[in-house]
Amino acid sequence: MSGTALQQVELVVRTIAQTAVDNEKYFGDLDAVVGDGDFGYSLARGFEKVLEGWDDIDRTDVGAFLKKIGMIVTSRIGGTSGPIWGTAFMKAGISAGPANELSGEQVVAMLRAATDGIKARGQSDVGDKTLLDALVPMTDAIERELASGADHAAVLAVAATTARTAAEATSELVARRGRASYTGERSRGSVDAGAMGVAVIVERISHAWTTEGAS
Amino acid sequence: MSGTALQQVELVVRTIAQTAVDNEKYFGDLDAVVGDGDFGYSLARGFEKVLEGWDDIDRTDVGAFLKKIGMIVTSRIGGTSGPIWGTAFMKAGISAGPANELSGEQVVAMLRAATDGIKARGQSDVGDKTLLDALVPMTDAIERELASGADHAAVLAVAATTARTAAEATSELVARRGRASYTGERSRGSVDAGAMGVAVIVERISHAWTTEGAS
Amino acid sequence: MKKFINDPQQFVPEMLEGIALANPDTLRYLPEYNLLMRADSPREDKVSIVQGSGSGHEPAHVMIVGKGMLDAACPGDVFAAPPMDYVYETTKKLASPKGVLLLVNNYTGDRMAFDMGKEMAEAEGIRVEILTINDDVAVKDSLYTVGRRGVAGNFFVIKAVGAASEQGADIEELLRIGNKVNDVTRTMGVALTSCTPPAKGSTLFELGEDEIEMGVGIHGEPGRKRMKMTNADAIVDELLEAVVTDLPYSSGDDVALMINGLGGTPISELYILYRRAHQKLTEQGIKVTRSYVNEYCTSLDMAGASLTLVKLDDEIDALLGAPAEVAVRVF
Amino acid sequence: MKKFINDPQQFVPEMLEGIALANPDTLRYLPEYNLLMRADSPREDKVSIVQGSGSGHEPAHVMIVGKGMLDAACPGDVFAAPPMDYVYETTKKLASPKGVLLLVNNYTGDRMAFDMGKEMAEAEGIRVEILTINDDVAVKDSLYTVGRRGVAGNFFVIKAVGAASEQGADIEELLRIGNKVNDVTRTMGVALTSCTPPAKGSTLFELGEDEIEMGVGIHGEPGRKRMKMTNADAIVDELLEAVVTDLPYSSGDDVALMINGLGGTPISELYILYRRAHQKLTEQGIKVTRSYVNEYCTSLDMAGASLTLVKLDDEIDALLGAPAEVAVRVF
Ligand SMILES: Nc1ncnc2c1ncn2[C@@H]1O[C@H](COP(=O)(O)OP(=O)(O)O)[C@@H](O)[C@H]1O
Ligand SMILES: Nc1ncnc2c1ncn2[C@@H]1O[C@H](COP(=O)(O)OP(=O)(O)O)[C@@H](O)[C@H]1O
Ligand SMILES: [Mg+2]
Ligand SMILES: [Mg+2]
Ligand SMILES: [Mg+2]
Ligand SMILES: [Mg+2]
Repeated sequence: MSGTALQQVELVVRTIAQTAVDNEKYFGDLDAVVGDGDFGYSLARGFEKVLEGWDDIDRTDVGAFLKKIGMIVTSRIGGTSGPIWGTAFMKAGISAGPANELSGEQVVAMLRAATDGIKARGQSDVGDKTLLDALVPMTDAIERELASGADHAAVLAVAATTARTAAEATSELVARRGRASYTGERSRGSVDAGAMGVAVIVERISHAWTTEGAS
Repeated sequence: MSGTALQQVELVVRTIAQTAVDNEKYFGDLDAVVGDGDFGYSLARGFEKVLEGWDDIDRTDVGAFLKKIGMIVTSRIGGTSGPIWGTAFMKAGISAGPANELSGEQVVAMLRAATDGIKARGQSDVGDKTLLDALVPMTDAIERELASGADHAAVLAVAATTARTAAEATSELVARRGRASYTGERSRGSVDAGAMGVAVIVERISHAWTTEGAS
Repeated sequence: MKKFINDPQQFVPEMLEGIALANPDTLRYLPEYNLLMRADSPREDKVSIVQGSGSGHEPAHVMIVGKGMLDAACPGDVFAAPPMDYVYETTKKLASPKGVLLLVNNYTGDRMAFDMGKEMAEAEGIRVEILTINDDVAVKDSLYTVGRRGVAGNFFVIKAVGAASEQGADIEELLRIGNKVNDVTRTMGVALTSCTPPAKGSTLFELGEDEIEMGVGIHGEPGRKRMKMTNADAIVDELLEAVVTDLPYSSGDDVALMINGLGGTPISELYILYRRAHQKLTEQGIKVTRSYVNEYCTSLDMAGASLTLVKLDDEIDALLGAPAEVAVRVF
Repeated sequence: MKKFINDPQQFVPEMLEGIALANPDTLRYLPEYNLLMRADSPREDKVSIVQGSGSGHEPAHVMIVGKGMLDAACPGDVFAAPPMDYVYETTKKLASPKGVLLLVNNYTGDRMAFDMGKEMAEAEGIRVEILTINDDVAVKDSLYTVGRRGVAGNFFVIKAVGAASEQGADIEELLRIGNKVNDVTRTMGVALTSCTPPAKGSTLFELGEDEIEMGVGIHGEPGRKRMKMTNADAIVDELLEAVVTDLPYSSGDDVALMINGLGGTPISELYILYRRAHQKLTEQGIKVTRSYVNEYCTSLDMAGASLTLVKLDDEIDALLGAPAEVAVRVF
């Protein structure tokens, strides 16, 4: 995909939103195993709102755009996911600032800002069996690939496989945060809904980047 | 079976009680089709009490014995069956009076007293799809057989087949009394629980009369 | 069957014991006769109000004994009228110089037990009257049936005579009031699932995954018709149509509206039904001035609900608004 | 799934509308924020008491808004904490010079939404405090969890601070009272069946015909262990052992005992549980002086129950006994 940085960010966000809406049932079923089954519903209802108001979102710059997304998500999504996902977008937006071009370093910084925001908001870290267990390894992989000079499509392809592998590996973990943590040892053996949601979304972004970029 | 009239009546009553206890589930299931499923439970709990107190029941004469049974049944059985079955025993006892011998006419008179008592208590009649639809044809058959000079065992055998045939025929009827009547036309197609209960009991009496009489 | 029970035969006694233990100051429990009564009844200056019926309809009627409601409950086993001598003994224990009023839901078994109990108590010089409740519109009254059933609407009859008796009304006056309330009260119910009597251990009837029973009775008796599951608004519309046209209730009427849960339906869903019923009635010019959304008369664990309307006048409204205190409560 | 619903996404709004329609004089409903509030709140002379949490626990907490209880409820969707801006807008609407007390059950989502809402409201000069409730003994508190959950015991915290705020207590005093009640309140629950969130349309987890889940959460989260179904007395003994030994409650204590139905269990069975719990406590010298047997905090249509104990002193006893009026009621 070519285009301005804003167009690229728009593609990413629209794909996230559309994937959340399309996977309402699947994400909900993942959350039902040791959680309360509403992860899919919460994300879908919130990102529906994002898509509904899509054309009216502030597009002054990448930062403003992402911050506005973060506000919609925080204010429309309930449960744990609202504050967690909203914080991620908000922090990424603040990190981007009034950018019109985004370097590889800036993208990585935005992703770090997002995951750090989640850690602070959720008082959680890698290994707690949350979406951080997909997001953080994925960010590491993106940083590595960009440093090695790979093009965007290649970077995203690696990000997608990394997120998928990492999400699947969460089934080895015992949950220490979120509702799943109440079940202790019994949370072992099933993947974390949030982490798997991230994997599915990144796969869709990787796919969209090449197909929609080509048009 | 030989023995005094009181011994004969005791055999009949004990067989009724034992059959009710043994068939709790079957009678309950019959009542569940268009009723509320408690016919078996109600009869079993009441006749359990009869068997529990069996040795202490007043045995001055047949009348006293049957009246006492009627009182236990009325006071211990809930639902519709308590008053209905209790009235039947009570009225049969009153009809028997201080008898020590029972002629065929007296037996028929006792049965008529019982069914008339049920009709009055339940404001019901033959054709309403109740136990009367087994009891009344059975009484008719007993009267016929006795008049024709058949012996007791033969009379009871005919009574049993008549009650069974009549009970099965209740499935053609629409209930007009009891809880089943609320379903109107939908009560057609299944037998009445009370009538079928009578049939099963009379079969057991007929069997007991020959086997236990032989001992 | 998964239920919180020990011995199914002890279902009713253990429940009654629980109610008594939770209300040691206000209730008295006599296990011999399944009798739960107010500790301060009978009173010289008050007609005793008693209701009996099968169990399985809780909180009716064993949990609504108390000030302004029943003086005593005389329950039978699950879905079975109490034996006659429970009625007789209860009536004797509650005997007041002003008399005993027996409230009976219109079922064959109950009527027979109460008629017989009344006769026996009268033979001992006790003044006894019977008031029969029959608010269920699902059953068409005709020569060929035993008449309409008494269902959740009995709450309003109890409330009204309970309040009036507290104010000193005599037994004729209570009969007048009770019959008056019964005459303006109509109910119809719907079942989403069957129910499981403890002693039976399995469901009373079968309903398909996509079926509901319209006009169901409170003992799991089948109702008017079996139909396809549909949404809450459509179900309310059908219940309301049957109930409203029966009395009929009409524009300008003030009514009490009750949405009663049948035991397995959460109160959240009851309010979804309430919403539609309230809106529809308002559209028809019928004003809901009293609302009752809770479980009042259940069928064990059945998922389902019933809708009751009571046409109000000043007298009924005041009696329904009078204070009362019973075992089923929030605080 | 057979439920009285229309559009599953309208489950919460339609329920709230029903509650508002049934209580036109006392409640006000603001659909934009799922906000249900007392018509006479906020008041100059009273701290506003607000609780928020996911829906699906009715009557908690949307049906206990009223005099002596909550000034407002701020519900999210079924089992989902309310979005942060609902909390923020609710806090603004309820702003009183004496402050707003937000009662939060201890779940990650709820805590985050309320923390964020509080920060935003404070930025506008509103005095806001948060009181966290965590009475569930099933979850062992440890460094590796997010701490104990708030479950049915929240009723007692609400009742106490609701009563105290009505009497004019300031916000520090309410924090003291609320924390004090929370500290002496313990709960554990058991599920006989799963529950069905309307939007999911199928059960949240599977329980075999002969299995129960001990220590279940109120969102269908699995509990301490899955075990074989057993009788009511054995179940009570296990719940009670866990609850009593946790505080611990001991001989000579006066307690409030709550048996809370989880939505699909009829009240008859709750009294069978109550009976055993009362008897066992009495044997241990623990005196039950207040009893609560009803649905307080449910999990949609789940069959099951929870047992709560509150250790009483004169202050708590008086607050629990103070008058209150809410939407969930009998009369
Ligand atoms: N403290 C936390 N920090 C980060 N992520 C978390 C935390 N708690 C839960 N999550 C993530 O949120 C997901 C569940 O989201 P959601 O269903 O909205 O939450 P809930 O229903 O438990 O409030 C989990 O699968 C996990 O990935
Ligand atoms: N009015 C009546 N007269 C005579 N028999 C009746 C009457 N009503 C019901 N029965 C009989 O009683 C049986 C049901 O008994 P039972 O289950 O104890 O009653 P219920 O549960 O309806 O009170 C019916 O099958 C029928 O044979
Ligand atoms: Mg969840
Ligand atoms: Mg029956
Ligand atoms: Mg019955
Ligand atoms: Mg949730």
